[in-house]
Amino acid sequence: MAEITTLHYLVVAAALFVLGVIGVLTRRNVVIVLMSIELILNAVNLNLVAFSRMWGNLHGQVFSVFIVVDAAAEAAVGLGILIAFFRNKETINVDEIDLLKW
Amino acid sequence: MFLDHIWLIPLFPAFGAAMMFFFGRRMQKAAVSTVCVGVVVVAFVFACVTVVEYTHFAHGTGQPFEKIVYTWLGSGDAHLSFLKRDGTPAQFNADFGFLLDPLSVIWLLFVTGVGMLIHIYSIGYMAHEGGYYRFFGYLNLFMFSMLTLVLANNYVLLFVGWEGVGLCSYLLIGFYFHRKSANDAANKAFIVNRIGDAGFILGAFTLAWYLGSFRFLDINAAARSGHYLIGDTVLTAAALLLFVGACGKSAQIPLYVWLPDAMEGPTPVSALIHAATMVTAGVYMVARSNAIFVLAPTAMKTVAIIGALTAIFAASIGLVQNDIKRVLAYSTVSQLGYMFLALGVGAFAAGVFHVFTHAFFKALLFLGSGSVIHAVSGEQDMRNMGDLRGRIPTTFKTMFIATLAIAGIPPLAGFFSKDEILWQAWRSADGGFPYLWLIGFGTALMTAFYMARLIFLTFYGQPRMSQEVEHHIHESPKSMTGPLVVLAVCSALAGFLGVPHSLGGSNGFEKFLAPVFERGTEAAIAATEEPHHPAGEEHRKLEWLLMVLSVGAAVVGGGWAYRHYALAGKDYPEPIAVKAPPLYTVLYNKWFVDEAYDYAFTGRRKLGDIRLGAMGAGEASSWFDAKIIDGTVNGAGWSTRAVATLSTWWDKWIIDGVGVNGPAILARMISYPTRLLEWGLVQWYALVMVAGLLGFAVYYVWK
Amino acid sequence: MTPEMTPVATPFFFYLLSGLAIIGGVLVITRRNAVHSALALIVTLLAVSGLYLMLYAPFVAGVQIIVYAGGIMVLFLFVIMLVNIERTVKERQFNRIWPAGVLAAAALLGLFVSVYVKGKTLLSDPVTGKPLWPDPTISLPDSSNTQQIGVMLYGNYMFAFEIASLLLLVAILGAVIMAKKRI
Amino acid sequence: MQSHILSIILFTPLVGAFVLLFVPKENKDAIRWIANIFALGGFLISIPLVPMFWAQRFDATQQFKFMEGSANNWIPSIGAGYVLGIDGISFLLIMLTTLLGWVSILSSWTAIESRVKEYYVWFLVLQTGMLGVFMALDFFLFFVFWEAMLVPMYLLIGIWGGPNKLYAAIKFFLYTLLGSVMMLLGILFLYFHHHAVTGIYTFSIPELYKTAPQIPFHAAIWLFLAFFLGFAIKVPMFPFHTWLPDAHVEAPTAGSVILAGVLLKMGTYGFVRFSLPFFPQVLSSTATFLNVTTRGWMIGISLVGIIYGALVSLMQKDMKKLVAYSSVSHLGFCTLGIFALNPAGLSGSVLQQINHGISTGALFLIVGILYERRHTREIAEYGGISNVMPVYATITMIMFLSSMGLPLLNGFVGEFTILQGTFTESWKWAAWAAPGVVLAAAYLLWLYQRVFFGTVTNPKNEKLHDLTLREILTFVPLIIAAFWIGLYPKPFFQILEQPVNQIVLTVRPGYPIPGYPNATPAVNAQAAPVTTPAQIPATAVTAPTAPVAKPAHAAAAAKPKGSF
Amino acid sequence: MLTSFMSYLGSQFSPGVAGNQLWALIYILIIFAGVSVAVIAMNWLERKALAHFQVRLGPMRVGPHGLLQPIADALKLLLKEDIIPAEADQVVFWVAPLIGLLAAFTVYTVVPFGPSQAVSDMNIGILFMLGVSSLGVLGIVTAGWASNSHYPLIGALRSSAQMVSYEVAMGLAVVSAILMTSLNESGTGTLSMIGIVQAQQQQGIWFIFKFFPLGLIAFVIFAIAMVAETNRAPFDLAEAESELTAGFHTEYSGLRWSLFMLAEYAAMIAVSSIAVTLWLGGWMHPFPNLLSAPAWEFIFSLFPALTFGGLAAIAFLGAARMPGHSFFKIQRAGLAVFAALLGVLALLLLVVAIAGRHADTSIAARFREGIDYVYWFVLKVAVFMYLFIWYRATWPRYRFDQLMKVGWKVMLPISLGVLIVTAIVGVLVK
Repeated sequence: MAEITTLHYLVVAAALFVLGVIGVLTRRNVVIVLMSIELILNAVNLNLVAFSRMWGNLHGQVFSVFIVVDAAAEAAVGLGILIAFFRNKETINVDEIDLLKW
Repeated sequence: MFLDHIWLIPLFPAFGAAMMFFFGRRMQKAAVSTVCVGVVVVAFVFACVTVVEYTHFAHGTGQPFEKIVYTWLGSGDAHLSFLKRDGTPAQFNADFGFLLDPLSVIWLLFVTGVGMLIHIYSIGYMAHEGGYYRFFGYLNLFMFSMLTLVLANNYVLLFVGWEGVGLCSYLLIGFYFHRKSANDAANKAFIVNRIGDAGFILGAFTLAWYLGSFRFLDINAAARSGHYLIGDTVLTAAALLLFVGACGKSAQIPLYVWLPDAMEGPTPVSALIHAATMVTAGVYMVARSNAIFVLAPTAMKTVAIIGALTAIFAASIGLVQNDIKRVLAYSTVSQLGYMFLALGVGAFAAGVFHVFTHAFFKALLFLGSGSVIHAVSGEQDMRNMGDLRGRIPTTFKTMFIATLAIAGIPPLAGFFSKDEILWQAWRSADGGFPYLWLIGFGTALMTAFYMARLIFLTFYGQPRMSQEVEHHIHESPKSMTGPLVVLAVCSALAGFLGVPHSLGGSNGFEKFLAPVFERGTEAAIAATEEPHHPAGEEHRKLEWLLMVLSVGAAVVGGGWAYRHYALAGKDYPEPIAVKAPPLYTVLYNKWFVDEAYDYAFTGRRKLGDIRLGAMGAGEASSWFDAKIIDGTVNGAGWSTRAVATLSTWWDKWIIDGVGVNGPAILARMISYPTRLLEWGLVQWYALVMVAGLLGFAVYYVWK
Repeated sequence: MTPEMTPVATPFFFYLLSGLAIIGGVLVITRRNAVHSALALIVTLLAVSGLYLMLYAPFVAGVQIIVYAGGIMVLFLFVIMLVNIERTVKERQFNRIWPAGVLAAAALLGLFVSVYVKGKTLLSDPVTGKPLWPDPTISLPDSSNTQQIGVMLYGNYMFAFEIASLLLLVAILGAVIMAKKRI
Repeated sequence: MQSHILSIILFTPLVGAFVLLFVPKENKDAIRWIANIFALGGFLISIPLVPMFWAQRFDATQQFKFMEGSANNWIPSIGAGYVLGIDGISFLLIMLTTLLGWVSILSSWTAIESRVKEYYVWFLVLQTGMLGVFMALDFFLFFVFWEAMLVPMYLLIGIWGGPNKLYAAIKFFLYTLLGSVMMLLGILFLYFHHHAVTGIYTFSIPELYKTAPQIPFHAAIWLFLAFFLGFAIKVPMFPFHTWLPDAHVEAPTAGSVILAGVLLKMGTYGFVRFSLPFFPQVLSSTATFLNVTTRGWMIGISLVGIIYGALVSLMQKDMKKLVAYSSVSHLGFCTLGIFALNPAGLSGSVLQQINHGISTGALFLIVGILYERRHTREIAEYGGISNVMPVYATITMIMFLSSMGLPLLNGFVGEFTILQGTFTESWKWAAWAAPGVVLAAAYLLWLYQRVFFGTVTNPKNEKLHDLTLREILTFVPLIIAAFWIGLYPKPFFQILEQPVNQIVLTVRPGYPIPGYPNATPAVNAQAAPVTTPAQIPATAVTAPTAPVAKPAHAAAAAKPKGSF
Repeated sequence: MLTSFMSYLGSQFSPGVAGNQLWALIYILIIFAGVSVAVIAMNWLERKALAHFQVRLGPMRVGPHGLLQPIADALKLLLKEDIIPAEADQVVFWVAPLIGLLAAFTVYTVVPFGPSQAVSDMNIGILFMLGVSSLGVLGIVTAGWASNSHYPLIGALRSSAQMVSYEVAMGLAVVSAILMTSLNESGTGTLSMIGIVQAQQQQGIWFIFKFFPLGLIAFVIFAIAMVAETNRAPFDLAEAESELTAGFHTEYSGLRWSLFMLAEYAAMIAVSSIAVTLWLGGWMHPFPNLLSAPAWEFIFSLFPALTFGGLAAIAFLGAARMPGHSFFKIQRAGLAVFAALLGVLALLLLVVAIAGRHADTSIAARFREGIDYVYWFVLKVAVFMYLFIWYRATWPRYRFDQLMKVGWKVMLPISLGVLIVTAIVGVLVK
């Protein structure tokens, strides 16, 4: 097998990213949408770490740590909202969540 | 050995007071008496031994003995200093130090001695009163303060005793604290004393500022060094300020008003504090500062005039009072006036001698009156007494001796001291009109009259008390009559300590005190004559003449009183009231001085609608504070709020209304069609976002 | 480290892990049942963590496992169980605009591919034309990776770090308040 | 060598507050115990400072002892540092603070029933703030503590106060804030001036000491006024005092104690620590406003404060208000002593601050005890209390006497020293202050008479119980301190000697103090000694100790107008 | 392969670090086998110990003193019908126990039985351990959910909530121990498990006694959190029979159930290993700084032999005291054989200890060292295991809200406080 270069990682990341985007844009289930967002974030993380490896410094890794923090916060708040919403509306479908529509 | 531990003398009574403070409530009356009287007896014995030792120490030179216990005020080295008037630094220092010289020896002896007798008397007198331990605790505290006062070696420590006796006087006058009049009297005593104290402390400051020390020995040395002229302005001011203090403590015009009211306290207190010891503190202090006073003739003259005026003024009031203790109180004020008269004319020794004799007979009179009051079940009004001489014989006999003494009948104590003062007053006029002597002479006349009136109204005439009271009359217990007898003996014999030269005596008293009153070089040169030179033959004749005159006055006064009161029945007439009713009213109301003070200084009485004096000023200040100063503060607050309200309105309608909401309304109208794009699916928005991102990226990658 | 160590980061592992990751990703967005999606996501995450290890980023890998797999995914599973309703499984899984979504994603993929094709030179040494990495001259000492990241976090990125902690705090409070029945 | 004792003392109360945060608020007794333990601990921890300081009390080589931290170590970019250090003046005030902090926390055991936890937390925070003010040697730090102290006090008054508490609290807060803002402006001016002179930005007080006196008079006078406003409101001096009665009347007992005992001292402390050494040029200038010099104005309003405060308190119907106004009077003495600008006046002033803390603190406790039993402070409601509460009456009497300046109790020592110092500057000032002493006796004794003497007229007063052991315990340290200072003030004078002389020499170079090297003879006009009427002969008589020919004549001849 | 096999012998490094996959595999096998045996032994020990706590005898029939009982149990479980509920989510139900088991066993890759007696020495060792052990939650959650039944679901929620909660306090306690590793000249701390033990070795003190009582407090917190983390008594409310009918594994039976049990016991050993590593000096013998003379080394190296000798003696005593009835004949023989085996083992260990008594690089010395390391480590872990049983026999069970309250309101603040104070003290000490 050929040597693994940065591009390989980038491609994997791109694939994960696109999968995430598809999930976000098409799924009705909010939980899965949120999971897709996690996918997107992971893709970005992968990119960052790969570049960090490429340039031989750690900035990318530090950033990826921040992104993990961000992901945790996002998941917590998002799921919190979801639970609050579910308690009121008995649904977790995205297209039924449109209370703030103008 | 005892001399070195002189500081223990005040500490004995202080120990008693502390015992009462901590344990008094739980102690039996007998224990209280044992402790409190015991410590005073110990103090007296200690004092006697100390004095004996002192005489050995001084060898008749009057050399002062000083014992410094510790540095009280000041940092104990030379670094905390103040600037003297001449710009040189002086150490800020006041020690807990004790000074023993002939002057303090005299005070030490009679304070402890008379104090001891009065303590013993109190055991009987207070036996049935509540607050027994409190009373004795206060008495002990008083003894402590008084001893500190007379033994202090500097003005500041003297001030400690000075304020201390004031405090104890306050506490003891207010002993019956549930009686409003007692409390008022106590407050009055303390506050009036405080005025004097303020003067005193300023005087002390002046001395320190001028001479660089608070210590008597330093000050005396400086004053006698000859650096300062007679009539030195600063020293005159200092002397006058000190005299203000003396006025307060020794009840001179204009600060005498507290003393008559002080009779609200228990009778032993009146005897101890308001006759024998505390009120003589002023005399002591002036005598102690004699080196300053001789350099300030103006101050001396003031002292003499105030003394003379007080003497006759108080005597005039005493003529018509009906309360037995009040008569004695005014008598005390009057006698104190005598003493200041003596001091003012430069006869310090004579003044001190009068203090000494007065201590015995006035204490005796008060204690006797206490015994009388005790006998007639607490009645104090002489109009309700009479014919007691057979029923309480010991009291009668002792009081009679005291009356003779105070009236100046030879050879009792009062005769010698009073005539010495009158003689010195005559001499001070130095050929001019002897108005001081004249006033003194008039006072002597009045003294004899009111004292005789007291005796006759009390012990002679017909019984005027109610049946029930009459039934209860009894002689006082031994613990009360014992001190009376001792004091009577002293009153009779004390005068022989200072028999003047003119009567063939040696005037040992004056000789003993001479080192204290020795004059400095400057003053000695300036003095027109040496007061202690043996009198010439002419003088002697004059002196005899004056003696005869004053004895005559005493006899006349007494006789006059005999005529009017000896047979007084119920509703007897007051001679003055009969002959000059307006004068009687004025005298009876004590020249309306209290009322005038209430109007002018305290403000307790309103003049119409206006309140003057301290309370008036207080009310005015309160009004000023609440309305003007606080009003300004609140006004600032209100105006801020008003401006704020205005700004709020402006903000709400103009800024927000026109400036902000206007464009918003406009935007809302414009935006209506655009809104249709947003149809509520989150993912649609995300899709738009992705599309935008794509467009953006495409533009950048392939631009 | 000893010189005799042999590289673990072989292409085989790379393809294995990336394959797992992508398969997991696909499963995430296609499963009807959210729990299955979550399990698939866990697989993806673990695989990505493995990729991090291959990239000599052990700390990030550890964090990935602890935070993502151990924390966030448990949270997801919790929520899924809390909002577990039979209805959603049987309902339509995709929204009305799903073709547009897929299209957009495809466009995105196209964009990426074209960018990679276009920018491949950027990843290579301009002189030799060899890829910049793996380059023996640039290597990370992985023994103290954690410490270095710590130093950077508390050094250069101190402010960001503090902000992140604040963000977490806000998120905690927000989540608690949001999820509490009665505040 | 850096010893951390100051930091330890400073933060002990804060640690207590922090610990209290973790105690459930229902657990009131535990909270009280913990707060008391930490307050007592704060006091006990400060006790080792006494021997440590005592050993160095004469050490003139360093102005501030126990220095901690260094300049600019906190926020280097603006030159702020965490610097602590004390001299004799702050040492005494710190000891007072820790003592009163303990006493007042002990006294609130039964007085506070609602929001116990918050109360104690705020109280302990307040304690740290106060200690910080006395310790800080950096203006930034000082200001932080100065302001940090306002908030807890505001809350103490505003939450646990009396019926009109909100008004009082807001008034207190805004009024003091006004002063502190002015002071902040002054601080910033000094800060930028220091930069202009040396090129260094620093808030360090010892550094600013060096540059501030170089500020030209026309600017310095405004700075002086800015600082003056800040401190005068805090003291409070005469026209700025109206927040004090309100705050005192509404504050809870312990709050009043701390307010009177410590907070007011911040103003006087500020004068001593800042106004005097920073602006000698203002105090020594002969420039006048309305024909009175700056120093004359200071003295004047102090005197007005003394008399005025005494007069107003004479007429109060509310006990607490009476005591509050008496504080105005007493603090008038303190400022009088400060602006006498000589060793006796200054050390007397500091001593009087301590005394005031002890005796007025005790007076507020006394009022608080009656208030707790009867929930009224109207004097007319009482009468004959000594029949039912003899121990209480005795203690009250002692504290009243201490407050009115009876010798052998603390008040006398302070007042005497102040008056002595003032007198040597000008007899008139002392003469004007003297009526204050008389009036003090008048209002206190009158109050005592109305409350304690007589028979019990109000039936509600018949069942009052006497002091409990805890209440007696709150008074014991104060009484001991009162007698100590009254009987043996020498240690206090020794502690104060060095800083006071140093300040006097800073303000009046050339002031002759034995044992202290005089500053260089006055060359420039600014450094000339303060000329008061009383001092003119000082220059006229050059060699007073060597009388050549009747120097008394010379002294008399040199009599200036305005003197005798 | 053989060279690879041989080349590792005498190496100072763990196989993972040395890059020797073969030895790594060998180690993995040894550890897997060892842990499994330990779990089985634990099973027997728990039943016996609990029985004796309750003054019963416990299993007595299968083998001498029931020694063979666990084997019988295992056989029973293997042969039991594997029931999968009809309504269950088949795949997830199947996968769940595997997740748990995987998580529990993966941890052992970094457990340092000795400086080189570990599968690998990751530089993020402790992080890895915490991370992987936290994956165990997933198994529980999925198991509970997949059962599609109420009790398992609630039990799973409770268990996992409990584990997640206590993980926080646990992590913070761990961090305070990690902080202590950085107290050397260069100030470099480490996350490596081996590094942590070596740090204790360098500082000459077990971290439990470091900054007394800070280390002790952190350790106690960890020890409590550890029990909660493994859902053991007194925190076993989510899976106790009397609470939620066995919680998440209610619907499991047979082999799958036994996998859960295996995972649970393995996790217990794993967390105990963490505790031992972080606070109790890992492989170090007691009083490392005081008793470090060669003579002491030798004495300590005799301990393994003595232990096994003691066990052999006990077993022998048991055999001797067995009733003389012919019914016990086989059992007596079995026990005697067992005792003999233990005795032989003890003898072997003694030989090794004496042969390797000189601290040179000979294989015998290294072998002796290795045995010492593993012995001490395992001994400490065994103490913890016994403590687990002891807790279970002694303490009453918590209620769920109490449990959460303790976790969040007591343990978390204390561990945070300990962390802060440790940091401050550490900085001050430096």
